Parts: sequence; structure tokens; C-alpha cells
Amino acid sequence: MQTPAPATPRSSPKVSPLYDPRIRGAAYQLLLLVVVGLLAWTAIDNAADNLRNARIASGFGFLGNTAGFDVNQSLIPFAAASSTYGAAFVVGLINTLMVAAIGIVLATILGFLVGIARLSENWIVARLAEIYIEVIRNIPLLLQLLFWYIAVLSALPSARDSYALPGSVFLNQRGLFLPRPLLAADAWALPLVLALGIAGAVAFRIHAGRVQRRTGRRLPVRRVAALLVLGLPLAVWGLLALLGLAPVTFELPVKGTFNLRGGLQLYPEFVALVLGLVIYTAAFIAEVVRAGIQAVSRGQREAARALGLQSGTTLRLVVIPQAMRVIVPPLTSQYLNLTKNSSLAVAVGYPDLVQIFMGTVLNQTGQAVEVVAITMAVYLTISLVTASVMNLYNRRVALVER
Amino acid sequence: QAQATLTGVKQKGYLACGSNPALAGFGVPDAQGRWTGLDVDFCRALAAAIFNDPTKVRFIPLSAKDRFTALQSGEVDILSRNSTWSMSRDTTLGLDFPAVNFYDGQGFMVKKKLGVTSAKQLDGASICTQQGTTTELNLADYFRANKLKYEVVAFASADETFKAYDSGRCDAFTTDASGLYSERLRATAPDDNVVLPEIISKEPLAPAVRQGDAQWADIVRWTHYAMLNAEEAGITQANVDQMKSSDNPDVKRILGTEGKYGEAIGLTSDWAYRIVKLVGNYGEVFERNVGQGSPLKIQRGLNALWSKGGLQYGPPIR
Amino acid sequence: MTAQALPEIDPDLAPANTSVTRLAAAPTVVTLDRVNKWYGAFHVLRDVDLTVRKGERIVICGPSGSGKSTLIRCINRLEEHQAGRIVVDGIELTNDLKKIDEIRREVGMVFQHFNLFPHLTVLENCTLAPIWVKKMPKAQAEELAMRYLTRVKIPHQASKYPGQLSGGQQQRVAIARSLCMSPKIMLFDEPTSALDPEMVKEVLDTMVGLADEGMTMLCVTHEMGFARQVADRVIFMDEGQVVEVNTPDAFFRNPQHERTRLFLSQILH
Amino acid sequence: MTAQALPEIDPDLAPANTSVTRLAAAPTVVTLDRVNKWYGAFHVLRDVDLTVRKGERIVICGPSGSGKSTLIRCINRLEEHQAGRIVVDGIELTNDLKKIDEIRREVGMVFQHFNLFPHLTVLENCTLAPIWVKKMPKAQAEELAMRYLTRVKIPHQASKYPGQLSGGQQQRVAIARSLCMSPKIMLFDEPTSALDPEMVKEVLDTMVGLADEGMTMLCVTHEMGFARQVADRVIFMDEGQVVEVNTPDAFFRNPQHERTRLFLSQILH
Amino acid sequence: MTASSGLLAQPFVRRDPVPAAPPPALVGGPVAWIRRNLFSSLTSTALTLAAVLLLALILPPLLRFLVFDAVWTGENRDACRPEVLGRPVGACWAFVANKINYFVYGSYPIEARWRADVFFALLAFGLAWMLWLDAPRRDLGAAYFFVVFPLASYALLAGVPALGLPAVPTSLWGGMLVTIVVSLVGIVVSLPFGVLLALGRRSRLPVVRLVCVIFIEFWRGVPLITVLFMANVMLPLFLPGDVTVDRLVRPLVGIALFSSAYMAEIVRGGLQAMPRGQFEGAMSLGLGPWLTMRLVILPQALRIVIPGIVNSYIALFKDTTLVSIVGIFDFIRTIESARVDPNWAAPTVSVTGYAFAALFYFLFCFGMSRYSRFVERRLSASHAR
Ligand SMILES: Nc1ncnc2c1ncn2[C@@H]1O[C@H](COP(=O)(O)OP(=O)(O)OP(=O)(O)O)[C@@H](O)[C@H]1O
Ligand SMILES: Nc1ncnc2c1ncn2[C@@H]1O[C@H](COP(=O)(O)OP(=O)(O)OP(=O)(O)O)[C@@H](O)[C@H]1O
Ligand SMILES: [Mg+2]
Ligand SMILES: [Mg+2]
Repeated sequence: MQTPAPATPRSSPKVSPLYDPRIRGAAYQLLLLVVVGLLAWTAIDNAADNLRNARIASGFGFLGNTAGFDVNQSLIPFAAASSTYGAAFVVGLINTLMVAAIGIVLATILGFLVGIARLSENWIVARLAEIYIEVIRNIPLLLQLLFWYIAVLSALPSARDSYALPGSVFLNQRGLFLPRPLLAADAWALPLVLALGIAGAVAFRIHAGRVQRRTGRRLPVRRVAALLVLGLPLAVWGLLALLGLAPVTFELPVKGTFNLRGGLQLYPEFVALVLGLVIYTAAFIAEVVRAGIQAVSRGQREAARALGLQSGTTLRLVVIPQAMRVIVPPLTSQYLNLTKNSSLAVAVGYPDLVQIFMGTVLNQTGQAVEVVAITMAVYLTISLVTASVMNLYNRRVALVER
Repeated sequence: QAQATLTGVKQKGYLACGSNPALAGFGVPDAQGRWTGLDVDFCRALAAAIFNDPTKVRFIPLSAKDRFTALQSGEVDILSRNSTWSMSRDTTLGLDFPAVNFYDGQGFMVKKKLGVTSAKQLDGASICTQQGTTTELNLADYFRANKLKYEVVAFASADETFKAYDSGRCDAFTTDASGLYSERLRATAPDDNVVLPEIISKEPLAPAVRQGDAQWADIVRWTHYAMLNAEEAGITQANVDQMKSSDNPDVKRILGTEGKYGEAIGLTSDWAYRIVKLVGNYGEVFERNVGQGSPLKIQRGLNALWSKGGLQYGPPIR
Repeated sequence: MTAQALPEIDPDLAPANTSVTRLAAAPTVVTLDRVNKWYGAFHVLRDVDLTVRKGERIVICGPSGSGKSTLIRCINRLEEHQAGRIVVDGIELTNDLKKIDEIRREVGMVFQHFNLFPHLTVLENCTLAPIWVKKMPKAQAEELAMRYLTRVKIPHQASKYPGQLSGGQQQRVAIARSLCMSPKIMLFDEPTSALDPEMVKEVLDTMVGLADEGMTMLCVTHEMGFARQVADRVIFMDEGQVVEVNTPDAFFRNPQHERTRLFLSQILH
Repeated sequence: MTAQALPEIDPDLAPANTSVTRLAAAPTVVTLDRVNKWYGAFHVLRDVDLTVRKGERIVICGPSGSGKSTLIRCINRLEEHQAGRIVVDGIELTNDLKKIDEIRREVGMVFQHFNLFPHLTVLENCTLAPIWVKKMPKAQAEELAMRYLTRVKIPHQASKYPGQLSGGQQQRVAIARSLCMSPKIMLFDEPTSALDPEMVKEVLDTMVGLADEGMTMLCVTHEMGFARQVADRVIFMDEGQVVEVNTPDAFFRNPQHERTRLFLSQILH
Repeated sequence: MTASSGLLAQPFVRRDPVPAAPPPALVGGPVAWIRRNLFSSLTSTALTLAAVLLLALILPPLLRFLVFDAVWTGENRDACRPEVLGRPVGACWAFVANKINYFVYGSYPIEARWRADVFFALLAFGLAWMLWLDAPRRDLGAAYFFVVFPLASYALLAGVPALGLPAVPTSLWGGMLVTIVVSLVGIVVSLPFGVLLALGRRSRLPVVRLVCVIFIEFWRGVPLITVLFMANVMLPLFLPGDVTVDRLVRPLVGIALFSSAYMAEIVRGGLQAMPRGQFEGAMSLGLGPWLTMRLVILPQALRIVIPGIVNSYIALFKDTTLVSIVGIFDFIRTIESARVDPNWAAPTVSVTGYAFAALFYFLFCFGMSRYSRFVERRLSASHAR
């Protein structure tokens, strides 16, 4: 077959730059960059001007200055006289993370319970769960926090007439007072036994897996693990107690002039914040869980049942693993929401990052730009780290498709 | 640009005054949006001096937290909001405090039934305070100095702080003594609360302006002094028109019938006359808002004229 | 108005092939006796009677919505019937969970949409039930699974995920998965109707192979070629009732009921 | 291995009908000259040459994945080619956006899945481009649209939404929509393969009508009856290459390439 | 059963059809229903009992507080003090009734409140037009809602002295008025910006994409409250020294940026749901990229995301409560400041205020969420067509 020569030369014809998509694209991008740059530059320039005019110092040196104020709830030692603004930042950050961590755990538990209840075959349970979800989701969180704070405060007795609960637990407007466990100096045995128990449980779990693979027999992993982790230390403790040794003593709260002293105190601000966040977020998690479970098709469950798998096994091996893929991404964003929402602590006076740092520190130092930037950076970091972990997870569990 | 506050105000046609929206006696709007208070009247006095019209003020409610930024950013022309004049604020925040219009000090309020009579007995107490104030710092200092333990519960707004105290969250409530009296009015049962005698700090409350506009600072400063001098000279809102014909040289200089002192600060020579005529002298304003003519019933105390044993001392107008 | 008996055999209807002799002595494995079922107020199964002998191959057909799926799903209790008796392998289906589990172990089922577990590999799909239900050691279960995967001609796909297979391959995995529980009876619910035409054949071949080995099968299908080739009986259902039962030959050659004739005229060309 | 011209006509390959005479004098409207295209590293079009005369009807066929769609999508620049030249109606396809717009106005395209705009009525679908691209007054555009809708025999559906029509009707609307731009060339990409069998005919009839009126058409299709009836040339593609070009008659009667023979044996019965 | 063995391979033809019978009592009837839904198993029975117990614990005190012991009328705190009334006092609705104007308008001058009323009416009209899916000329409705209405509202509320509407400084605005204004500005501004950002994020141009991604992820990564603080203290810093921004406008800027980022992601979801064929169909007709976007893609994509937009509006509406923290007198803030009014110092006043606010937000948000579900169902129904 012959190949007739093309009639026209094969040089690429000229394209008017006005209509060349590449040139247009470059122009658009350049334009955008210029606009963004200009905006940023104006903002920075104005800020610098304004700060200079207002004679506000700038820079992060203030973090080393002595704070001079007190914080009532701090996991690290903090004293007005000696601690710095930097330390105040750390206190706020830790308080934020603590609320977030506790909130996430509790909200997950409550959320899963409600989500499963929402799908219950029991009509009244399903309706109750639905009402809970609808009511809670449609009322602003701030309002709920204020409500819990006021409700908690006004429902409780004053410090002088605390409710005394069994086991030296007291409840009053200043919070919940629990005995604070103190480890005696010679109680090294106890954590050791606990560690041994956990190690044993892990080892047993591995062993059980091997046995199962070899013989098909299933060992009672959960029961043994519970025994090892909880039972063993308790037994040792009991033994020591019998011998007249006290490995753990409790510092009990006692009445002071105004208030109970000593013990472990859960502040009402903290309780209201955690309560509000948990109840609010759990409603969203419940919806996520419900959607996740419903996303596993009926056919999957039926196939498992048809194979003779029992309902518990079906749930564990077939439904939950598949539901989790659907649940985890929105669940993570709920976790992020909870963490971000913990900034509402400012409304109930719990000293979280926003309250201490963006509130008190900003006011005492006047360094708005630095403080706001640091605070936002913290939240942004949390978000980005979580998002990238999530992406990794998603890639790992993504279903393999053709 | 920093010099031009007065020009700016004249151009706008009103004075932007940063004020406290929730401190009875100092600054508080009623349900119709009418503002009253000592700090509020100071702004009115300024407006009277500038515009001959005390209503040409816009009050901008500010919280303790954003008051200084509001001033720095130019949102308000003056911050008249019970703010303590301290060295760090004066030097690092880029502000000036031209004159002290209320000498105050931080105190405590407790529930009567606690039986506490002195702040020294507050060892181990929970204390409610507002965050971002000098109060918070003084509190820490005081308890440290007296080796007392306490638990601080800090809130973002004065409302929340007081409500928390009132509902029993704290044993004591601390703020400037003037504030204590004003807040007590809002208690569920005002008489169940007592103010403790200790004053643990110096709190010279002063209007603040941006640093770098000397003329504006002078206007603010001399507005206050004019009100003091008027009280000292016995010029009141009621008698100011008669006083205009007085031949007391002090009075003449104050009311601008002799000399053109007002023009030196960019105003008219009858500026002080306008202030007293339209707003009143310092004593009148004090009594009307926080003194015996008000529910607060605060004594003049440190805020009496120097001649009556107080600290309010108006430099001579001459 | 019942299905059973017909003591006098109309010579024209008599089965032509040898299944009568092959099955005559075989024990009964499934008995349905006047089974009735409602969905809410909707009467979906009406007085269904059916006896299946060991080794018998039954094809069920009928228009959409006639209750075919419901019928076979009742046999392994994926659906509950409200009246009548169902006895499978000597065990009557009641609310007794233990017995239900027992029956499900004896009865394999293959669905229209395969219902493989997408999060498990093909091999894991097949070993799941042996390991967890039969408590078989993993190695043994895997060996078994490989045997059946070889049987359905996809041993080399064992470590892939279902999503990576074609429809026909997935359906064959589903069959292998059922076989791994060594069921006595296999139920098929339109196993080929979700498949592309070129994949239908590979699945039908697998099923023919199973039939040849003597598996007891109940199969809802409209593949008439398959019915002709392997079925001992064809059951035609309409509106929840068994309308006609016959050997495939007689069924296709000479349908008795007008509803059957209408149906056949629609699906045969 | 070329597609264009056929300067010396091999008598055996010569088209039997009158198209040679009909087209001999017609100008060239589409020229593809050694067109190459890659998707990433995958070479989808390899040295494709093709010349289409005005009024010519070309059918392109070939196995799935052979690059048929890619080829015709290159002609109205829905895909960009990386080497070679494509000249449509005298305009060479380059990056020049203006020219691309011009060419798209000249070239109509009908897709496998219709791609009607579901949020617009049938009439609005048809008037959208005339109004916005040709800046035609609305009344005139509607009149034009109604003319073409009448032509494809669905004028009474004009105010319905595409979702309310059957597949065949939707495809006819898609054809009418293209015609409203009075294109010089029409491209069809498997216009009937997403349709139920009973609707194929109505669409094919519409296309035959178009062909009879002398529209230049490039049509990817496996409807061999259509090819026989209207095509001037059939082009067979495989693995991105043009493997065989011939008149329909010769193509079906006497395929030259073994790949073509294999393909025809699969799709013809 | 009789002679079942005889059935083997026996041909059978049904000559007498079995008529459909009603289900046995177990299937229908209230008793069966209760048994099936409440007492189907031991666990279920236990759950039912627990649920009933829970209700018995919660409902009576709740009803007593909200209704039976509530005080409905009164002029001051004495109406709601138990020691005055000599009985337990539940919710103090008299307080709400007394303050209702404050809750609705804040300190908006009384003589100008009719302007706020007109604003509410215009809003209701616009909402009805937008949300009623079968309303005529919804494109005009959108134009009204996104252009005419905002301008008219601004003129009405802020005042135009030239037109004889005296200016009302925003520091006097308050209550529900502010809550609604803030959330409306959020939605009206965030929709167009969200669309732009979503388009930018899907752009082929890497710089455009990057800028949009950074913008979106930044706002989505930080809590709204920090955004509000930032808007409050930093916005003035970023502007030239002589430019000041109204105190109400600052949080509005923050909220607009924040909700634009969320809106962008919603719109992006809609764009992603658009099949490629729609682009190609439009391109092949000669519509350029912008026309394609405007005439073909966006109308469809936005329709798909109506439920998402409504949901984000609900979220925004709830989030506007945070502006109270930066000192804006929104609805929450008016409740907060009213509850510390010494005239109304009574034990249940605070809780009553919050209950009232909760009711307000719940009714609004729940209505909207039901609406969004309704639209979702309509959409999926029209897809199934
Ligand atoms: N869970 C259910 N609830 C209510 N009705 C149902 C349910 N499942 C099935 N039905 C109805 O019962 C009737 C019989 O359904 P079944 O699935 O058994 O029919 P089928 O003969 O298998 O039809 P097909 O050929 O379409 O699969 C149908 O009308 C169906 O709509
Ligand atoms: N956007 C793309 N990116 C990468 N590969 C593609 C893309 N589009 C098509 N391909 C591949 O290019 C090849 C040719 O595709 P094309 O759609 O042109 O084939 P076809 O002949 O039209 O096939 P069919 O008959 O299935 O429509 C196929 O192998 C296809 O997988
Ligand atoms: Mg102070
Ligand atoms: Mg079925």
C-alpha cells in the first residue's frame, strides 16, 4: 500500500497568543498570584503600619514573660509568679487536648449506642434515639453548653451542703470531688503486675490465634484477657492488703472553710463542657454510625446468615468491617469538629487554649497578631495531621476494585 | 494621620466612644438604647465641648477583651470604659491616659452568710473574676503576698462572671470597688452580699486615647479638668448662665469670657461653658451616676476634690 | 385446591426421562406443607406444597413478583413463614435458633448479586464459614477452599478481592463458597440474571457439573436451556401459588395451564 | 495502509454503488494526516490517515478499545491529538481556542448516552446552542428547533424533559439538537448501543434519512445493516490502527485482513 | 400431609386458584404490632421497660417545669419567685413575654421597628419563593433573594437618611434580627464565593487550584470562634489606619469567609457528581467553557446540592450564636443580658430564657432539616424517573 504524501507541510501553524489556552492559563494564574500577593502585601503593610503607629511590640518574645495570673485547672504546675505566657499556652493546649480526648472517647461510646439504638427493632428505643438525635442536632452547641453549665450549677447544692456519695465522693457547685489515688513508694509491684497482665493478655491472644489456625479451636480470649488485666492486679492488691501493706492510699476530700480540700476535683466548667460536647457530638456520630451500618447491603448479612454464621459473628466479621470503611471518614471529621468545638469553653469559663491564650494572654499582652496566629496554627495543625492520617487509613482500607 | 483625631471627629459629625455596656453607674444602655453612667457622661462632655451638642456621641459597647484593640484600630476615638491606667498599658499598648476620672481600687464581695469579714479570711476560697483585666493580676499578687490559697474562675464577660458568683459557683467576686457596688444591684438578693473593706490595689480609671495625638490628649485631659475646676468654682449646670456674668477671674477664664484658652486646643473659647451647661460639673456627674443620687450610693472618698481631702485636683486654667 | 397427590397419572403428563427411577428410592430432604406467608397484608405464598427428594434438581420459574425468591428463602429461613410446615433434612423450621443454624449449615445458597464479602479475599470468603461455623483449622479450610475453587476453575484468583473479578468469576466464587460448607442442598436464586451474556455460560456449566454429581438443587432461573438439561422437575409459580409442576420436557412441550403457556410464549423465542 | 483517496481503484475493491461518481468531485472536508495520540504512555491512535469528502458517509467499526471513539472525538477536539494534523473544513485543529470553537460549530456530535441536558426541556435543549453560540433570536431558534424536532418525529414532546422520554426518543432529540446548529459534518459514537432493541430502529431510520439528504457522516457503529444500507466506506480499526477500508459490500462479502474476518465472524450471525 | 411421596415427579396443574387471604392476627392488629415491636425478645422487652422507665423519669418533671408549674403572666420578678407565690415555680414564661420585644429587635429604636418587621416580611416572601420547588420563575426568585433583597434590607435596616429613613447604627441592632441578618449574610455571600472556590479547586491551572485548596482548607481547619476573634481584633489591623469597620460587619466578614469554604466543598460535591458527558455534550455544541459552566453544569450541580446547602445553612444558623462571644447582641446575647436583669432575678429565669432560645432554634433548624430531606427525596425520585 502506498502512502500518499500529505498535501500540506506538517509544520505546526501559528496560534494567536490571545487564543492559546496555555498562554491564557498562564495569564490567569499570574493575575491570580498578583491579586493574592497584592492583598497579602497590603494587609501586612497595613498591619505593620498600624502596629507601629500604635507602638505595639511585635514578635514572640512575650512568650518568655511572666504571666502573672492564675489558672484553676492545670495538669502541669503553673504559678502566677513564676510561669510564663509560654507555659500558659501549654496549659491551655493540654486542657484543650484533654477535653478533646475525653470527649472523643465518651462521644464515640454514646454515639455508637444511640446509632445502634436508632436501628433497633424495638420501636420505642428507636424512636427515643431518633428524638434524641433530632433535638440535639438542631439546637446550637453554645446554647447547650450554657444550659448545662447553668443546669449543673443550679441543680447542685452549695459547697457547704455537699451531697456526700458513698466512697468519700462529694458533689457540689464546685464540682465533683473524688478520692485521689496516691501510689505508695513501695507499691512498685502493682504497676509491674498490671504490665505483666497486659503482656500476658497480648501473648494469650497471639497464642489463641495460632491454636485457632492449627486446630480450629477457639480459646476464650476475652475472658482470659479480662482476668489477666483486671483480676491479677486486684488479686495482688488484695494479697498486699492482707499482709497489712497499702500499695495505694487515697487522698480523701475533706471539708475546708469554704470548700472541700484535697482529693481529685472535677470542675463544673469541665463537666459542663464535656457533657455538652459529648451529648452534641454523639448525636452526629449516631447518624454516621447508622448510615454506616445501613450502607452494608442486606445481601451481605443474608449471605453470612445463609452460610450459617451466627448473628454475632456476622456482625463482627462481615458487617462491622464493612461499615467501618463508611463510618471512619465522617467519624474523623466529627472528632475534628469536637476538638474545634471545644473552643466554646470560653463560654463556660473552662481554661482551654482559646480562653487562656486568645483570651487572657492576648489581653494582658495586646499582641493580637501573634496570639491569633499561634492559636489558629495549633488548630490547623491538628486538622491537617488528622486529615493526613485519615488519608493513609483510607488508602489502606480502600476496597480493591477491578 | 495620628494627629487628626479632632479633625476626624468633626468630619464624621460625632464622637465614637468605646464604653462598657454592662456596668451600672459607669456605662449601661437601657432597653431603649439610652446610655447612662459616669464614663458615658465624660464622652458627652467631650461632645459638648466639640459640637456644643452632647448627643453627638455614638457609644460602642466594648468588652474588657477587645477594648484596647478597638481604640488602637481607630474604631473608637476615645475609650471611656473604666480602664486602669497602668505603666505597661501606657507604654506597650500605644495608649495615653490623659486624666483619671475615677480613683478606684480592687475589692471583694462575698455572701453575707459565709461570715467573712476580711479578705485575709479567704484562704481556700473560689474567686470569680473577669479574664484579661488587671484584676486578674492583682488577685494573683494579693494572694501570693499573703500566702493564701485560692481558686480562680475566670470568665470572658462581666455578666457571666457575676452570674456565676451569684449562683454560688464562687465564694467571692472581685473587681474594682465601684464595680462591686454596681454589680451588687443585680444580685438576686442584693442585701445578702457584702463588700469587704480591703482594697488590694490602686486602680486609677482613666479614659484612654491613642498615643501620638497630643492635641486630642489635651482636649480629653482638659475636659476632665474643666469639670473639676467648675465644681471647685461652684459652677453648676443650673447656675452656669448666671455665672457667665460673674466677675470672679477664675470663673471668667473657665467659662471663656476672658481669654481664649479653648482655642489653644482646637476648640472654641466657650468650650467649658458648653460642658457644664450641657453635662454638668464633675461633682454633679458623679452624684448623678454613682453617688447619692444613684442606687450605687458610692462615697466621694478618693474622688473628692483635693480641697475636700480627695485626689481630684484640677490644674488651673490660665 | 392442593398440589399433592394426583393419584391417577394422566399418561400425557407422565415424566419421560429416568429421574423417576433414579429418585424413586431416595429419601425426602425438603418438605413444604401448605406454606403460607404474608408481607404485611400482602399474601405472597399461598398454600405451597413441595417435596424434594435427595438428589433431585428442581427449577422454579414464573413471572416477576410471583414469590419464587420468597419461597426458596423460606427454605433456609432467610424469611419466616407464618402458616404451614417446612421440614428440611428432618428438622422442622421453627423459631428455634439452634435448629435454624443447623439447617443453614446444611443448605447452601447462591444469590443473584453474589453477595461476596468485598473486604475479604476470595480465599477468605471461602474459608470464613468453615473456620467460624465448623471450627475447622485454617490450613484445612484453605485446602478445602482451594479444592472447590479449582472445581469452579478459578484457583489462581484465590488471593484477589471480589472487586477484581468479573461477574461470572464472582458468581463461581459464590458457588465455591457455599460448597465449602458441604451442603446437602443448594438453593440458587437467579444466579445468572445479573451477568453479562458471555458470562452466563461459565456459571451454568458449573451448575451443570454440580447437578451431574448428584447435588440436590432448587434453582430459580429463567435459563430454559439449563432447565431442559438438568431439571428433574420444573415448577411454575404465579401470584404466590404453584400453578404447574412437570418434567421439563412436558413442561416446555405441552404446558397445561394457560398462565404457563402465556409465560412461556413470552420468554421463548 | 492508508485510508484516503484510493487513487487507483482496485476493481475488486471498487464500490458497487454510485458513491464514487457522487463523491468524485466533492471537496474534502476532513483530513487526518498521520494522527497519533497517547493516553499517558498508552498509544491509542497510531498513524491514522483519513480523508472524508463532502457528503460521504463513513462507518467505523472494530473491537472494543480499538480507538474508534477516540478517533472521532479528536475530530471535534474533545480529545487532543499529539502528533499529525487534523484539518476540518479547511481549518487545522491546533490549540487556538477560537478555531476550536469554529470547528465545533461546524461539527455535530451524537453520543452513546445522548448527553441531553436533563434540566432543560427538549425545546430548550435544542435552542440552547443557537441562542448562545449563534446569537439567534429566541423565536427564530424555537422555530428552527421545532422544524428539526418534526423531522425526527417528536414535535409533540418539545415541552417535556429528557427524563420523561424513552431512550430512542432521547437519542432523536440529541440528533435534532445537533442539527439545530446546521453542522456540515455529523459524528455519531455508537448512537444505538445504549438503546433497548426495539428502539434501535427508530434512531437508525432517522440516521438513514439524514444520510439520504447528503449529510457528511462519520459513524461508529456495529449495526451492520445500517452500514450496508448507507455507508460509502467502512473503516475497520484495531489497536489504534486503521486496518482495513472498503465499501460495505466488499467489506462484508470479502474481508481482506484476517483481523477483520475474525471480528466479522464474531458479530455477524 | 397426605401422600407426599406421591408428589414425586408427579405432574400437577392447579385448576382452582388459591385466593389471597388476610394475614393471621399475628401479622396485623395492634396487639401483634406491640408484640413484634416492643416485646419480640427478652432483650427487647428489657429495652422497652428501660425506655419506659427513662420516659417516666424525664417526662413528668419536664412537663411540670415547662407547663404545669410555669408562670405565664407577670410584670417583674415577684411573679416567678417561689417564696412570693408560695408554690414551686417552673418556667417563668412571664419573663419571656415581658422581654420578647428585646429578644426580637434588641435595642433597635422603637419608632423604627416597623422597618425590621418589613424586613422579616420581605425575607419570608423571598424564602417562600426560593424554597417552594414549584414556584413560578424561581430564577427571578434567586435574583430577588441574592440581589434585590439584600440591598433593600440594608436600606431598610441601616437606614438611608436621603429617603427619609433615619440611620440606625448597628450597635442598636439586636436579638433575632441580628441572628437572622448574620446568618443570611453568611448564606448570601457564601454561595457565590463557594461556587467560585469550588470551580477554582477543580481548575486545570495548578496555581488557581493551590490557592483555592489552601483557602478552603485553612478555614475548614480552624474553629469558627478563632475566626471571629481574628475578624474582631485583626481585621482592623489589616486595613489602612483611617478605615474602620463596623463592629457588626467584622464577624460578618469572618462568617462569610468561613462559610464560603464549607460551601465550596458542598458545591464541589455537586460538580463532581456531574457526568463528563454533560461537559462533552455542551462542548460539542460549540458552547465555550464558561457558557457550559453557566448554562449546563452549574444549574444542575446546584440543584443537586440544595439539600447540602440547606444543611449548611442550618449549621450556619446555629453557629451564628458564637457572635455573641465577640460581643454582638444576637439572640443568645439578648437572652444572656436579660437574664441578669435584677428586675427579673428569680431562680428559673435563666433556664427559661435558654429553653425559649432552644425552642426557637429547634423549630427553625428542624423545619429546615425536614425541608432538606423532602428535597432530597424529590431529587432522588426525579432521578429514578
Ligand atoms: N420484604 C418485603 N416486604 C414486602 N413485600 C415484599 C418483600 N420482599 C418481596 N416482597 C413482595 O413479594 C412479592 C414476591 O417477591 P419475590 O421476590 O419472592 O418475587 P420473585 O418471584 O422472586 O420475583 P423476581 O423474579 O422479580 O425476583 C413481590 O410482589 C415483592 O414485591
Ligand atoms: N481518558 C482516558 N485515559 C486513558 N485511557 C483511555 C482514556 N479513554 C480511553 N482510554 C483507552 O483508550 C483505548 C481506546 O478507547 P476508545 O474509547 O477510543 O475505544 P473504542 O474503540 O471506542 O471502544 P468501545 O467500543 O469500547 O467504545 C481503550 O483501551 C481505553 O481504555
Ligand atoms: Mg483595672
Ligand atoms: Mg426474585
